[in-house]
Amino acid sequence: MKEWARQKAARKARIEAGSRHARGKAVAVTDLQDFLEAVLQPGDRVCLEGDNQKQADILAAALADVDPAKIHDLHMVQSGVVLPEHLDIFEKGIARRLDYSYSGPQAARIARMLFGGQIELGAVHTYLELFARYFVDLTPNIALIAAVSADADGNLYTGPNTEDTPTIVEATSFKGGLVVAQVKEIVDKVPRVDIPGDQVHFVVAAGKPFYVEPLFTRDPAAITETQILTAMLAIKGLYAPYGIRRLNHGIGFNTAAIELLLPTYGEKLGLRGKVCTHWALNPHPTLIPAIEAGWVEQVHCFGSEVGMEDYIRARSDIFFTGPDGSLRSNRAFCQTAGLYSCDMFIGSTLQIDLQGHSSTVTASRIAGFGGAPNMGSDPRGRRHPSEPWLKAGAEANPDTPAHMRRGRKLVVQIGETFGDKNVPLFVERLEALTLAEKLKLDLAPIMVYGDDVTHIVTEEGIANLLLCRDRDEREQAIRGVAGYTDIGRGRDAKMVQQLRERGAIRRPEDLGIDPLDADRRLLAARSIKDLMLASGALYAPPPQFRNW
Amino acid sequence: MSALLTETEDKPQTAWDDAASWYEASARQRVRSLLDAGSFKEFIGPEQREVSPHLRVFELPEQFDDGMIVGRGRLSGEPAFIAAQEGRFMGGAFGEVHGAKLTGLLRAARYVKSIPVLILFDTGGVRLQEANAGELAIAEIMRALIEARMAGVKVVGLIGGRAGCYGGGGLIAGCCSALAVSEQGRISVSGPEVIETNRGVEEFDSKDRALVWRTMGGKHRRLLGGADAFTSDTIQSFRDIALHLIRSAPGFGMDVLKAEQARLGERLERFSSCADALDIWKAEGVPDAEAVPAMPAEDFIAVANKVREPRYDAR
Amino acid sequence: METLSYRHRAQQRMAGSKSMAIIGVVASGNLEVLAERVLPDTECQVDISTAAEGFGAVWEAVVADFVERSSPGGLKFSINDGGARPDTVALRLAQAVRLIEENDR
Amino acid sequence: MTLDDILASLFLEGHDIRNNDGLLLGSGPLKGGGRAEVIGVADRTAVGVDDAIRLSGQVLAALERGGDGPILVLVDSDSQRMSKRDELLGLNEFLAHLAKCLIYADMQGRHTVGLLYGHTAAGAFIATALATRTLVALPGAEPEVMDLPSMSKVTKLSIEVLKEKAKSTPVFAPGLDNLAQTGAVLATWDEKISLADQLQALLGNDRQGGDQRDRLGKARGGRPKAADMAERVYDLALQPE
Repeated sequence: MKEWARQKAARKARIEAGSRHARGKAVAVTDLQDFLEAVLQPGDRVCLEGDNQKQADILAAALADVDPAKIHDLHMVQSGVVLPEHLDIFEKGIARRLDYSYSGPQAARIARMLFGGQIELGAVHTYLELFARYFVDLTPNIALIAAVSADADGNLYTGPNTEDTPTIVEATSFKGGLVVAQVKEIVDKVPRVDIPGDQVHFVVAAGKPFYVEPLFTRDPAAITETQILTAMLAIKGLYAPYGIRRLNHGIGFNTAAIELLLPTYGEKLGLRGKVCTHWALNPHPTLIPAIEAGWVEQVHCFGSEVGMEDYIRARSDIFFTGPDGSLRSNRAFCQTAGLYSCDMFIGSTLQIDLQGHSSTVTASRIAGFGGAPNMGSDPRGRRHPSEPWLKAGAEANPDTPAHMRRGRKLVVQIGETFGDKNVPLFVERLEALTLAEKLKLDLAPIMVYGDDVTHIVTEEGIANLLLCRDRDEREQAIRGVAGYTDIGRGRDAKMVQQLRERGAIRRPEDLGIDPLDADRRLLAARSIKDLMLASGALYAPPPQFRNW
Repeated sequence: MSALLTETEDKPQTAWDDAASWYEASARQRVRSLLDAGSFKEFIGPEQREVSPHLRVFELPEQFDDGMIVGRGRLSGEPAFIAAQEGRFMGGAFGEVHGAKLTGLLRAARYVKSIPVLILFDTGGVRLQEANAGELAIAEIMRALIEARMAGVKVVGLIGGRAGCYGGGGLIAGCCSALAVSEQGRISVSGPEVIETNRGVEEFDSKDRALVWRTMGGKHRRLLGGADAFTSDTIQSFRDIALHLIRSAPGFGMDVLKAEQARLGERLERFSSCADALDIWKAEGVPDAEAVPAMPAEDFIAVANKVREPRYDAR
Repeated sequence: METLSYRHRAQQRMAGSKSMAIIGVVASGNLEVLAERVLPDTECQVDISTAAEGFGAVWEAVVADFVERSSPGGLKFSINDGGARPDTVALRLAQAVRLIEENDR
Repeated sequence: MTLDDILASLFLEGHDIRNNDGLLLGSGPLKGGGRAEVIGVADRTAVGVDDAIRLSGQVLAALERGGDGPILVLVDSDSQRMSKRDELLGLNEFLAHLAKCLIYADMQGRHTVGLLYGHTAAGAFIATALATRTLVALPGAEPEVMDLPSMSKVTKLSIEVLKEKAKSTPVFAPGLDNLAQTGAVLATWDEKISLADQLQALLGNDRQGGDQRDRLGKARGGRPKAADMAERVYDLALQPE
């Protein structure tokens, strides 16, 4: 007779093996290594929770300590490869195969290990893709997750950094997998139930909070005049004419500058209430002045941000919060929101080629994608209209009848023509291609494909690629805002002039912007302390960002 | 253009200049905005190109004023000599030309007697590439400063720039008739990294920025008596406080030195065993000492004035 | 260190009566520009001393564009550069011109 | 020369100078009559708040006692004491106060003479030896602003490169000769001759008015521009508005 519940039986066996190292659901930190060796099996598909923000750091360290003779050939399926331990397990032979999405701080090491063949790479995903595959062909056998606290039944409170946890648990627990959570402490009653206890099989009280990286904090003190100029161009040349109300921002200084110009420059342009009202965005501290000035109606978040907890709690009209008052974030939902209900994504990148393809990959660093390609793409499944979406669609396809015309999401790349150390933003050939050849990848790691990009903003102006009718025009529009880079100096001056007359290129003077007005005094906050004060002392920045 | 765009003027308002940040301003902007409009006359301006003769040896770019601006102008109608360091050029450090300009200014002030000197500090200390000249320049400035004070000149130091007031700059500041400092302004001899390098991270964690500020920052200096006045970070408030200090600063002589000896001695007696600035503030009776770092300038000034009156006779 | 010098014909004399203006600071990624009204009305010159070597072609392009846009006749610009990016260079040159155009306050 | 040798050679008739944990305090009779007050730092001691205030107290006490004898400042110190506690308590004020007392004493007619007989550096150097009217040194003295390894770290140049550069310019490298060329050190005494005689000769010289160190640095080629710059600013400042 055919067995139809082998997965459940397997989970039962794992729970029994694990229980020998636990008291009820509680596992002591000191027993963690033995525990993991008991519940894991060679070849298991494992999700070790970690993204660009929160980390199940105690579980990661314990996993890196298991005996490779007992536990080996694991297949890691996780959002972030961020902690050193995430790669140590490959070096030690505990894990072999990797499907992931993002690797910020480990970008250089992961590249070396891929070149060295120490990691068998499945694919580099976007967040949504990886989440999707959790439910189709990459379902974890074991999920090692992180929460703030648990009760004796295993009910979990994830606090403001809920992020990936519900998605991982959903996929694992309902498909016969085992869920192990690290928490700071076990309490009598959790402030709110983010993950019901019957989906959680074991809990480790780590005695300290899980690690969170303040990735979305940008110090206004570091914003340059050129970044202010690009921000002015974006506000006056894109936000205003398209009337962008629903949007997502990247994490760079250019978009931080936009956030800080809304209450000053944006106010003077009379844009309050007309743009930037609804966001899919982490709680950026640089958004505080705009929120306080009444620009923002609501914000849904992928994750939280260190130090913003009290501010969010006090602004529940703006943020999504639980009955306990703290933020409820959810990466899968917010990514979906960013993809389907935002009319604009704007962010910066490291390299853009002549067709507008962009990549953050350099030959020696593989940072992965995270959610940027989800945000920075036009969702073909979208059906609801909005003014900016329709306007962009009309610019792209003026000849298609209106009722049959798809709209377009605005996907904007913003940056200075030269980056750090005078490295040009614009290149003839992306280093991502070199990398793909070296690693024999089927796909080059392109962050945003050129056909999704609608605009490129630099200090020299805005290129509107929607108005470009062919490859040549597209190339010249890009050269036309590429400044003094080799790409920029290689422009066809006459063609650039024609594009400018058509509005496919708009210079600061075409928009009535004097570059000399790009002054730091335009920033609504010029320091982290200004942000703290603007928040009514509710924002508590992390120590490395303080200067008081 | 879109219908969404209303016809508003979008040039930055010049009225913001009053609220312009001292910390963010260049040395030239500080000088121009601090003094009465149009009154500044520079001595040996950048067009003279009197650059450092030593930076070339190190393949380093020069600045036409060597990071030190000196001249005269008017403050509320009254004449004033002024010197300002550019904290972003070589960290505002003292080199040969940089220092000599201030020396010359102080020597002139001593001769004139009646015109006060404002020193807008913004310095990491001695410029290493010309370390001997810089060290000596500081010694010469200190002597010229004290001689000027003996002659009756008020010398007021203003501290609130990016580089703070470190190394020999801290010693010169300690010679001034009076000092005003903002929160951002740090006064110290050894910098955080120097202490950490020499004594280890257990002694001083230079990356703990809250620690750096509460040990060396403007609020602590004001509460300790190392600065006479605390000011918010606007050029206007620095101007106001400079005017006040020129009027209230003491002369110089044996009485002042004896009073300073007593003031510093008393400080050692009271706070010698304090391990942290917080302990000092608590010992001084600051209510809610933990709240001091985050406190807005106005609130802090009120607290500081209650706890410790400035002692103008002991510097 | 590298020194560069460019001389151009200018369309017209730069407006204003100021004889000198200075803007910027020599720091990493920044520069100072000293503008002096010392040349005949139809000439202008830009002298550069830079810490970043090998960017001659970029400087030449930045200066040529600047002269075309601003027509700074009669002005000599002296630049001390700490490795600024071209956009910063262009911004400082434009700021220097605006300063020297201003009437004395 | 050891400290005892130096003191014996300076004060032939004996003295009451004591070494208190690295601080020298006392006085001694001069060969030509009168007494010299002596303060100083010995044994390469770092100068912190506690040290500085004792030294300044001694200077002030000497002034209160009156008289017109010189004040001798003997220096073999470390740099300023680099610690959290010293900075917390306002080391800059203590060092400045010490310098002020010395400068003031000199202006009151008490010739201040620095004698650099060992090491000194940075803030301690400024607050002691460099705050005197006349600074002399003994052979082997090692004044420095910053040591070459630290300088190498900051300038990102190798020690070899720095040493090479030091040959062409005295302006940055540590050492007595380099400091002397910039005008900081007036003269290096001869160890073989009685220090008392050399001190007497120095005190007997007419004291020129004003701080002469920048002119000395120019004459010796170590500081080509300082004296002229100061003088030009001085002249400009004295012109009518």
